[in-house]
Amino acid sequence: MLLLSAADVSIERGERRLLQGVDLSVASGQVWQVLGANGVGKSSLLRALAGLARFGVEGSIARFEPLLYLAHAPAIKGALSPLENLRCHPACDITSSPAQIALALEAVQLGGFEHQPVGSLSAGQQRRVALARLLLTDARLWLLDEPFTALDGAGCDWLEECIRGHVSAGGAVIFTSHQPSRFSELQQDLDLGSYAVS
Amino acid sequence: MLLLSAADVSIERGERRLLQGVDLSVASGQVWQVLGANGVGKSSLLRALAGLARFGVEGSIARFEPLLYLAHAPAIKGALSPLENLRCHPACDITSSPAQIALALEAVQLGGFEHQPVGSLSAGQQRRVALARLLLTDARLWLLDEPFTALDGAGCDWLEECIRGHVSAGGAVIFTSHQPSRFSELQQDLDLGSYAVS
Amino acid sequence: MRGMWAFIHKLGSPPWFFGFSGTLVRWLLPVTVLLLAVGAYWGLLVAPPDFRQGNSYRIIYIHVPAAVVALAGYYVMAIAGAISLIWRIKMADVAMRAAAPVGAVLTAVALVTGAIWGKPTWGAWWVWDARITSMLILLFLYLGVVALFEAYENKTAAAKACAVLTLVGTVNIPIIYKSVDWWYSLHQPASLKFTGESAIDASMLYPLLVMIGAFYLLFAMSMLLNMRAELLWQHRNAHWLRQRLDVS
Amino acid sequence: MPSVDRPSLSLLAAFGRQFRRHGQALMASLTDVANPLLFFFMVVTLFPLGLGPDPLQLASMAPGILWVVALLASLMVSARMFASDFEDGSLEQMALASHPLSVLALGEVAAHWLATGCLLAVVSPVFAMMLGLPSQGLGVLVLSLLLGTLCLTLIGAVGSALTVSIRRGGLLLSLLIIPLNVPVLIFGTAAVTEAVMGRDPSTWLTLMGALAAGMLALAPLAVGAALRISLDS
Amino acid sequence: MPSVDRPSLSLLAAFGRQFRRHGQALMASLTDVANPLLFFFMVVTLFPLGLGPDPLQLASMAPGILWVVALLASLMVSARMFASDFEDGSLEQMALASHPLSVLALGEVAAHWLATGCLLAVVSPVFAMMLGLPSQGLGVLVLSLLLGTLCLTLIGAVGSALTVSIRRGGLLLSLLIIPLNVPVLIFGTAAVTEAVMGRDPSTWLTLMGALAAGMLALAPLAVGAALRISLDS
Ligand code: HEM
Ligand SMILES: Nc1ncnc2c1ncn2[C@@H]1O[C@H](COP(=O)(O)OP(=O)(O)OP(=O)(O)O)[C@@H](O)[C@H]1O
Ligand SMILES: Nc1ncnc2c1ncn2[C@@H]1O[C@H](COP(=O)(O)OP(=O)(O)OP(=O)(O)O)[C@@H](O)[C@H]1O
Ligand SMILES: [Mg+2]
Ligand SMILES: [Mg+2]
Repeated sequence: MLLLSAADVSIERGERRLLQGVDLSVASGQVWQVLGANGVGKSSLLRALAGLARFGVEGSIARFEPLLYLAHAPAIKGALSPLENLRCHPACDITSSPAQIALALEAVQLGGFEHQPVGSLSAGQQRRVALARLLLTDARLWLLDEPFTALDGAGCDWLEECIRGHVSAGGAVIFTSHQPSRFSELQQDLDLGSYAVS
Repeated sequence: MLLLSAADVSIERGERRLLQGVDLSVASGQVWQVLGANGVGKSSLLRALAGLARFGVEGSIARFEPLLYLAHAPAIKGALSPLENLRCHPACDITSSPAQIALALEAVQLGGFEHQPVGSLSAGQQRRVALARLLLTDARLWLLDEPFTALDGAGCDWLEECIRGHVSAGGAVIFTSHQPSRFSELQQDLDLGSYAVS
Repeated sequence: MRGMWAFIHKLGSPPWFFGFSGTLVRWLLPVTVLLLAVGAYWGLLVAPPDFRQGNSYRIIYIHVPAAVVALAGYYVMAIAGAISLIWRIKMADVAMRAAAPVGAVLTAVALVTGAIWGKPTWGAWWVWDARITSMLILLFLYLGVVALFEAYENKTAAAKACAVLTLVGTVNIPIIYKSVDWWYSLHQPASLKFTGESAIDASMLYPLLVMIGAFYLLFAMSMLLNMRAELLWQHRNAHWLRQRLDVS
Repeated sequence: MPSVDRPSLSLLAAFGRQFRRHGQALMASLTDVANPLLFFFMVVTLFPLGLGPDPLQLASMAPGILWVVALLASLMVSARMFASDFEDGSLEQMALASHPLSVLALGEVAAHWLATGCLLAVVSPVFAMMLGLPSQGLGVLVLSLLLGTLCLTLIGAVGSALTVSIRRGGLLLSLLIIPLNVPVLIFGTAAVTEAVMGRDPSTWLTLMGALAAGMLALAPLAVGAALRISLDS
Repeated sequence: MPSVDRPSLSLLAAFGRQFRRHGQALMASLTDVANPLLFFFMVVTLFPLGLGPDPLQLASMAPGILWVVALLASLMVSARMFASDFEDGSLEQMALASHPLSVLALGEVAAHWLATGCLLAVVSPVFAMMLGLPSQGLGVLVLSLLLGTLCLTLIGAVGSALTVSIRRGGLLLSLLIIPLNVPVLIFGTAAVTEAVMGRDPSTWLTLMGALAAGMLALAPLAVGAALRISLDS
């Protein structure tokens, strides 16, 4: 099943055209890694695919909603605990009970930190709070902007497993990362270098 | 020459003891990578080594000052341009002229972005603004908390070169990273797992 | 002189202080209760009614002691704060932390009893008199210290922050009080007089003095008890405390 | 493409979550409820210190003083109402939710209003009595503050939504809010003054009620649209 | 261990850099500069609305009104004086600089004062004339506001430094600093009132000058100490 299709997308930011003629169609069961140097426009493309950017975006984008989008900024409030943060997530897509949320936090190795303000957790732990949402959502299309950032080895392995599980259940994932590819057999690459406007 | 020596350091945060009995001495020419899982206390240790944390830190730490410390938070103002940010860096250790700063920005591939507000740069580009400081300081001891985050391949290579150059000129670097080690022959590892208080 | 330094040094050691304060409280408690009982009985039942205000004046036996001790309390707190910052004695942190809520409560008591008293005597709950206003400001100063301490998660940092605040406050307090006095005298005096013209009669004064003494002791005792509670919490894992609690 | 069928949050529940999220962030502990109260208390104290302690003069100024304090509180709050949501990426997530952005934003606005305007209105009789406002004005004061701070918060939310992404030049947009705030202040002080003088304040209260109702209908839409524009710039 | 010998920034240059950094960041977000002014403007227009347009009464209260409003405006500004520095890690870097933290912080405070208090003092005659303050009070008003807002900003800086690391501490700041601001308010209104009445305001101005000088000596130390504590919590 096609979950996202983008045709001839071009992106402009701050009077400068970044990308031109990007074509992409993502079917369920696929993992796409968006590649490219710093500043080439990966995050801008992801925002456009999620439907957050309209000004400066041309071309046609159709997507299967609801989707899950995880940006550089994790949408997590430092003053709230992990439990509260997930319970009242601003995307309003988590319908799980507190017990289920606590289980998800357990899964990302945050057992025991459920009630501590997120602001006093370590960088990787904060990232894990944001990622725990992956276990609680039922969105089929995931757009993840550098999800492996700040995670330790075990955390990266967990995320890899999580993504593999999601696509094998019929979902699809588009993610950006500067690290070497992890999903060799599943994965398809979208190298933005070839669409960049110099 | 010894640039940092820490003996029997223990660290407590939020009523919880994280690390105990950490010993470390760093001489010029050395590169130390601090290893450990998320939340083990790497950033807390770096802050203590830099002299930023006193409450909850026990043991003796002596360091060669001035040092350069780069935290998770990059100390960069989004409303200012890269040039302005480096010109008036809060650590006040950059005495270079604007032309030299522009050269450093060129070296981190930010030529052309000197006058754009940093807030509108990409994640990796913002990181590069913070890293450009490495080219402008004359501190001999560098404490870098996950400096490779958000950098693309070329950026990581540049940073590796930069660190190699620094230690071969008699400096020393302590850094944290979850990525595989890059300085195999030079590098020494400090695995905090063995000092962690369970 | 050396004896005094030795004493101060001992005061700074938690185990010694814990024992010392325990003995002190054991002695203070009966004396305070006795004084309070005597003062209350004397003031509320024995002393004659005021010829103009009738029995309503008897509230001074709470109002005045509370006000007087609340003012003195700030200086205790400020001195503790200064010691904590300058000589870095941890016990001073504990003392400062212990004084603030007691002082705040006493100030609040003075304000509330004053307001209750003001309604029958002045016909208003509140007037903007210099002394009353400065009492209100004192309440804010106390509450500031309490709130700042509560707001910090790290209690060592909290104590240091409060010490900085009280120190800045101490430098300012004389200025604040003087300025409020000037503020009042700059404008026309209010039509209501704060203190009665007639000098207070001895039969009313003595019980008042007893009550003031009792409130001083009450303040000291509350502070000591607060300090002991804080020490118990801080050193809940310490060896000396375990030992002491097992013994007693 | 069509949306998948799933058991989803009702609109009201989504509003409630947003309200809770922000409410919790605002006042997770008791100190945080006490803080706005103390703030009002202290600011009210400043006026007699500045204007002199004459009771008659103070009483005549009381409505104006209380309204200024309400305005200040709403201004302080709305200055950063959506700022932290914008910075930490929450706003993007709200925009992606399947519920209208305006409803979610209204949840936050409601939490803000409860913590400031509503609270101020409820405790305002204490301050009014300290300033010597005649007691026949108290009821109208509370009512007008309830309605008025609702308007102020909603207007502030629109302004905040418009300016949240702007690094340079928020001046123009802030200027747009002022003309909207002035009627609230005029109606509010007029109502209280009339009541104190023993006249019927219902005209002013009705006007204010109408304003609040209009704002309640209009402002969420404006906030939603403004937030989308801000996200997209 | 000893410090390495190198050509380093003079203390004054370091102060200047901090000043520039913050001044630029402030100017870049014009709202921060405009808001106190706008607030001032709104409140000053509100008072005639709330008090009735009697010019004599207004004129007699003008000093008090202007001073209270100046105090509130400075409160709004100091609420976030070091907040962004704390969040983005600049404060840590300042603490590591080889120059005293208090001097660097003073650079920021100076930028803040110029952008708000000083600006307010300079434009205050316009507002004073709107309220009908007799013209013989204008000079003293400006002078007292210049000195007074300096005190207010310095006290605000201490409060801001103490509360910057507190996650839920928005209004706590006002609790800490308003009581300390009382003398400034009283001296300021007294000076202007005396001048308007044709008497000599120099006693009050001297007092205020002494206060400002004392603050200038004391506050930077307190700010430095408080910032270090905040960083360490
Ligand atoms: C909320 C209102 C009030 C406050 C905050 C207040 C505050 C104070 C304070 C601080 C003192 C101690 C002064 C010192 O030790 O120098 C005091 C003493 C006293 N107050 Fe009040 N007061 C209030 C209302 C009243 C009222 C309504 C009365 C009676 C009409 C009153 C009568 C007295 C008397 C007789 C003293 C004894 C000390 C003296 O005469 O100076 N107070 N009050
Ligand atoms: N202010 C605080 N209050 C309470 N606990 C804290 C505070 N700051 C940090 N911690 C705890 O200290 C631990 C170590 O944090 P630190 O940031 O040093 O980890 P780290 O090793 O750098 O992890 P990461 O790889 O995720 O960056 C974490 O478990 C965190 O919860
Ligand atoms: N608001 C804006 N105004 C002007 N230019 C912008 C704005 N936002 C982004 N840009 C520019 O768009 C380009 C692409 O940014 P984007 O964040 O998409 O890069 P990226 O590929 O995600 O890089 P990274 O790997 O560093 O995350 C950058 O050069 C940046 O300067
Ligand atoms: Mg990116
Ligand atoms: Mg870390």
